[in-house]
Amino acid sequence: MNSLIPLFIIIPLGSAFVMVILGRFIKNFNKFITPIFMLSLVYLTFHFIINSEGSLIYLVGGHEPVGDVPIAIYLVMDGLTKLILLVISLVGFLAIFYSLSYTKQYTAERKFYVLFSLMIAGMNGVVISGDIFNIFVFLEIAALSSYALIAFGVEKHQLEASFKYQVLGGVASLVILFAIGFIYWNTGTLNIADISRQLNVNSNSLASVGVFLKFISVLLIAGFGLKAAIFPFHSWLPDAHSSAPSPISAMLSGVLIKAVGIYVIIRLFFNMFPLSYELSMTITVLGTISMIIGGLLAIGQWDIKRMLAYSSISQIGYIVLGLGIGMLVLATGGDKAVAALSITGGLFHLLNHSIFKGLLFLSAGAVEYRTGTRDMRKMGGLSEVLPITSRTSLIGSLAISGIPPFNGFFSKLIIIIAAIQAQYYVLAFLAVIVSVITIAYFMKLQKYTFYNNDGSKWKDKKIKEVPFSMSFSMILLSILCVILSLLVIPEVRSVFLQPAVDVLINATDYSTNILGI
Amino acid sequence: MINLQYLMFLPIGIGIILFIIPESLKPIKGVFNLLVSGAVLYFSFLVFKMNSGLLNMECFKFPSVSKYLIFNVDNLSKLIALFIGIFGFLFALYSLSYITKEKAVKGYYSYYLITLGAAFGAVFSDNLIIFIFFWGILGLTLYKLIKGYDEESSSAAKKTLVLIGMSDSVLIMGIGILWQLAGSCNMSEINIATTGTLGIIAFLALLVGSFTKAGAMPFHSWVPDYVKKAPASSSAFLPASLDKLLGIYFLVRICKDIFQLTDWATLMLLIIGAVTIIGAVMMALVQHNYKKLLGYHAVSQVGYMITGIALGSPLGIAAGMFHMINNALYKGGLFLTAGSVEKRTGKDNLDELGGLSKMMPLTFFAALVFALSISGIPPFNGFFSKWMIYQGIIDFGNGTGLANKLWIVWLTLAVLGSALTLASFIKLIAGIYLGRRNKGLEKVKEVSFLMWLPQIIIAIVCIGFGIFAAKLVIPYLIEPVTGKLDYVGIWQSQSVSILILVSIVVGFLIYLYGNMKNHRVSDSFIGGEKIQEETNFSPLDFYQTIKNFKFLSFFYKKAEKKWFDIYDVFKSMILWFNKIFSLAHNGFLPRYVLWYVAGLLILLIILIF
Amino acid sequence: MIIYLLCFILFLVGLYGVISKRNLIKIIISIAIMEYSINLFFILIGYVEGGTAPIITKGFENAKFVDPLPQAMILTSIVIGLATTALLLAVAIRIYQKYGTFDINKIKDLKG
Amino acid sequence: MKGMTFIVKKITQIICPIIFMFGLYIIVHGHLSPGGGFAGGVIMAGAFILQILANGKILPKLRKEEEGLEFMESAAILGFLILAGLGLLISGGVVFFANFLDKGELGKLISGGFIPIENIVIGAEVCAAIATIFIAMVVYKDEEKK
Repeated sequence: MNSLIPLFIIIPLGSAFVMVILGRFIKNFNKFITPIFMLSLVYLTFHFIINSEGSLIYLVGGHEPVGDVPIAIYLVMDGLTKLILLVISLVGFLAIFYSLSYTKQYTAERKFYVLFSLMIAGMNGVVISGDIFNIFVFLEIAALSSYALIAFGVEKHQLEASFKYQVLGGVASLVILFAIGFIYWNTGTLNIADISRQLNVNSNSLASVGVFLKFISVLLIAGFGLKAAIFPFHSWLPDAHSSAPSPISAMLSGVLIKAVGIYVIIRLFFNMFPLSYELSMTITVLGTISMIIGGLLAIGQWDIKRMLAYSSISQIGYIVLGLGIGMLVLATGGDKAVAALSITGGLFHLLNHSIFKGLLFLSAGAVEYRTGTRDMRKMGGLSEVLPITSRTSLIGSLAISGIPPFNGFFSKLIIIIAAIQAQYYVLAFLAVIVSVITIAYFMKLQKYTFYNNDGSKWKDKKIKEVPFSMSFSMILLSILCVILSLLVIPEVRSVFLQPAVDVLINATDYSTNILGI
Repeated sequence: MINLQYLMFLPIGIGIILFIIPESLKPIKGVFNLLVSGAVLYFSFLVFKMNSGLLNMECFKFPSVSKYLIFNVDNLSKLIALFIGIFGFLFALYSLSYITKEKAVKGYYSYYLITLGAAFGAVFSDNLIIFIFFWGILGLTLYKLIKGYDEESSSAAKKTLVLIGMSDSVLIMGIGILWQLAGSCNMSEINIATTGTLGIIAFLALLVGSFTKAGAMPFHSWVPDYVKKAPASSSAFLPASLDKLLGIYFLVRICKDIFQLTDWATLMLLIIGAVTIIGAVMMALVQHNYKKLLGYHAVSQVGYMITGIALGSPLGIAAGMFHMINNALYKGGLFLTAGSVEKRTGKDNLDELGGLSKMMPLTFFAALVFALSISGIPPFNGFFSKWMIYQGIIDFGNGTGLANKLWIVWLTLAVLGSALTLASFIKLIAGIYLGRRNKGLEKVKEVSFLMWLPQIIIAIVCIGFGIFAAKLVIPYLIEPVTGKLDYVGIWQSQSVSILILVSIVVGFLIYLYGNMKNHRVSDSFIGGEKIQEETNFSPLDFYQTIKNFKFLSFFYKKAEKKWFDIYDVFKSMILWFNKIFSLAHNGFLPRYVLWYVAGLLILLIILIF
Repeated sequence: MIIYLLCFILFLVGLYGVISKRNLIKIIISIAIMEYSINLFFILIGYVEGGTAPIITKGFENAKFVDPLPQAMILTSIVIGLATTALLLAVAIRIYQKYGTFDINKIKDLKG
Repeated sequence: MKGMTFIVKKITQIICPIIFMFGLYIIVHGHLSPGGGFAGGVIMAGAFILQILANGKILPKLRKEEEGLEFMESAAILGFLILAGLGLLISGGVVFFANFLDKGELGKLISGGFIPIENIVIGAEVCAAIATIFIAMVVYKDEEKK
């Protein structure tokens, strides 16, 4: 038991409510405290990544298992958790640092930071919890605060987007709850490890009957698929992510859909359910379709943030494709090395995507902050007046398009090669096509936003570069875009990515590790 | 070994450091650039002298990376590297005084040096993963070496990166399949036949990569657009010389080392080569923008190289490679002269130019040499390499396959292409340098020393390569790569050159003799009227008729509608899909919920029943 | 079994409401109905035939209790539902301020 | 908005303390009988809401009330976290949410360790939260009229 584990929930949750109380009396208290606690989370994450190995377990309340039955709420810290926590805290820190200047336009600035902290608490909770019902509860905390954050500017479109997201998200949450009810009904436990054991060991109980399993799985795919914006559950994302305040868009697209969507899906389908070919195929196919549809929809957009939002759908599809191929290979008993390669690609792309999509949304926010519009047709020539923003945005675009030496290139490379090695040639081909489409629409973004004319329109308006806190975050993220490509080196990868991959590859070891049986 | 590392990482490192120096200190950056490219040239000479072999580089503390860092120093890569070094230096010299304009590209010198280093990396790397890494960086720098200051230039930049990125993605897939098939991704260890679906796909994917870089049809369409708007030094540096060197280098690797060509592959390559020669040159004939004209020629010449390499015989490959080197020389030179003209006149349309030969004699001389070289006039280098290609095709006709039996077709098309090239270069030379001077060109001066020097050097090299081709150039440069060559025909380039020289001297003497008699000089008699501006025909008008020729006009019209541009074809297809999907997202919440429920039900139905 | 089915039908009623109703408030109510059906379902799965409330008092230490865990979960889910509904209503009121209508047909500015 | 009729006001006056007391009772007996923090808190909030409905709203006062409630809510949650954290401290920095108090005798009011205290905190939090939500909506509605 490592007593630092619950800090991931305590720190953001506690700070959120401290901020409500003290922020009222001390000016700029919230702005001061939020980056600090995010930084402490970054530190904690690195502490765990570097100093710990294997799965750490924390029993809340200290209730030891009675016989075989785990009764405490389990907090689990294994490789996969660490990776997602890294994503959350890193992007979260930079997004909040960016917000310091960005939120000056809002009257209720204080509450922004409170909601943000709650969202972080929710995501950390989802990732760290080893208990399916707690995942649901934390997911709702994260989702509720994100609903509120999307509507934070109380503008027309923000409200509309928030409402749509809430209705769809509400339905999805209920579907998830329904599935949890079924799981509890049939296995009598909520602990993921214990459920996994029940499904694998007691193979002749009702719980492991194929139809039942598939039913639950479909419900869970539909529920968490909506949070992850997988086709056909993606329809809320372009509205919500494009309307939200930009740092929040960065958090939603960069982190939230992964922490509460992708992470839970892979955690449940690798570690909880016995791997099955049909389900893996379903997930892979859904990922592929959303990859294509997202790309095709993004290319026609003129709203800069809406294009980025559709691109998120497409890139999520990429991630799911990588992970899904790994799942397929494992399910069909193929070569574990190929599965590892594929999962590495998927997780690597997940990490990369959070960085560059965060960067792109922040850059788009900077453009909007200075020009007051999101329509690319009204921009052009901005590279003359916003040099830093234009460069960071270019780096983000190149990284997401998979141009070396940026990180996106390597994850794309790994995914495509893994798809070929697993002999899913069609999927590899589709991934190639989508990567071409990705380049096309990001070049469109670059062209219409930053080039296309000599920018005299903006020079006349005396537009300046964005304030320090905004440019700092963007520069740091663009540096990360380059540095993260070092993760392709196996020695570096073994610290950051390999533990996460191992958790997924040795899928059935999860329950034995957690329960110790 | 250490030279090799310098070659790759010195320019890249300095290039990154140059980002820090502010843009206002451009001359200093230029000098740095020149020094580094000079050093690189020196190192490339050293590497050229090195023994061949595979080198394995150590990468700090990462043994697993060192496994991939294998560099193949063989005669082919050494040759290419030497020329990259030469061109890098010459164009750096030219850039020094060329890149001072207002519209100069930001970070030009940084990207220039990164390009140089990445090009060496791509040439030497044996491992395909490392290769694609460097290869991709070249696409990025290509994008950054053009400045998007208006609609057209930003479109060109966008199109370029999209097409290059497309080829890179396809290349990744090809490399993946190769890895799967051969179990290794070291070029030196792979040798598979182009049979079986996977082998064919891998072959085609690799070809796409090489063709897009080199600018062969149907992936050529970025070249004319790019060169039209990019600074001339960028055009000369990348699309005209380095991209050709690299693209054809990779094609040679594909055809010679990685794959064993089968009949259909040869046939396909020959068809692509022939189509590229003719198609691009036909487009070039009707251009009015001289940079775009040069761009189409840059495409057209690739056809010869592909044809040569497709033949598969040592002679063919040697011809292709020699043509590649020659092409890089004269095409790079042509872009430099174009840049000089543009810098001095500020115009890029042939209709607005003319009669510059008196004001810019050195540029004119260089341009003339390059134009004659590219048109394949003896004794210039272009002639010799084309002659070698014809030899190769004739030799190829002895074979038994379908492609071999069609040798006469390839030969005809190649010769026809050469003739058309000459036709279009007469237009260029006449349009810019000869003919009547247009208004507003009175104050044009010769360009500065730094700019004409590289042009003249390249022009002299062109002549030298032509004259001493068989004796010196081929044996020292090409034959180490391909092995000893047997020519079918005989071409004594020195004696022919002497004959030509003698005839030129004699002709000049006759001209002088004619001029010595004092003729009465007066205007031609045209019915007593004064000469009007309109009566002076522009040489360009002759070319208008081509466009209106019945059979060809069909193709030209389609080309204007961008039917042959793979980029625009796919763009309209994808936008069509986009429109359909966009209509589905109509913002109506109940519909979205319905999708959700429908998706859930469909999944249930598929999985459970 | 029939009671589970009824519970499921309640869920479908809510879903029908979300899909077919055009009024924002009605949509919110439909979501609430779905929520209650799920809550009901949870209570049902925790039920043990002849069980009593799971409160250990004197004399009932070893009685037959219904499963307390679903009840705890329900309590949580009710709280979450409360928060969701409150936020939805707040946003709905704001939407009414901006768009001047509760009709979902007219609230579709974001599309494409 | 004016309040309702005199009868309603009077009855509310009488009934509200009783409702409030009932809520408190439920909270305090949370570990012994059905109910607990959440249910009791809602009932207590009901008393507040009833007051506002009957007596009408005076906006400035309500806003102040809202701020106070917000404070109370956050303080309650912090209290909850601190209680949990105290468990962490007392158990030697190991167990979060450790029940560090004496568990007492079964069925007595003072038993169950720190569960009753947590219940009280939760009750305060829920009461404050629901009242806040209600007041917030009332304030919204009024803003709209302006």
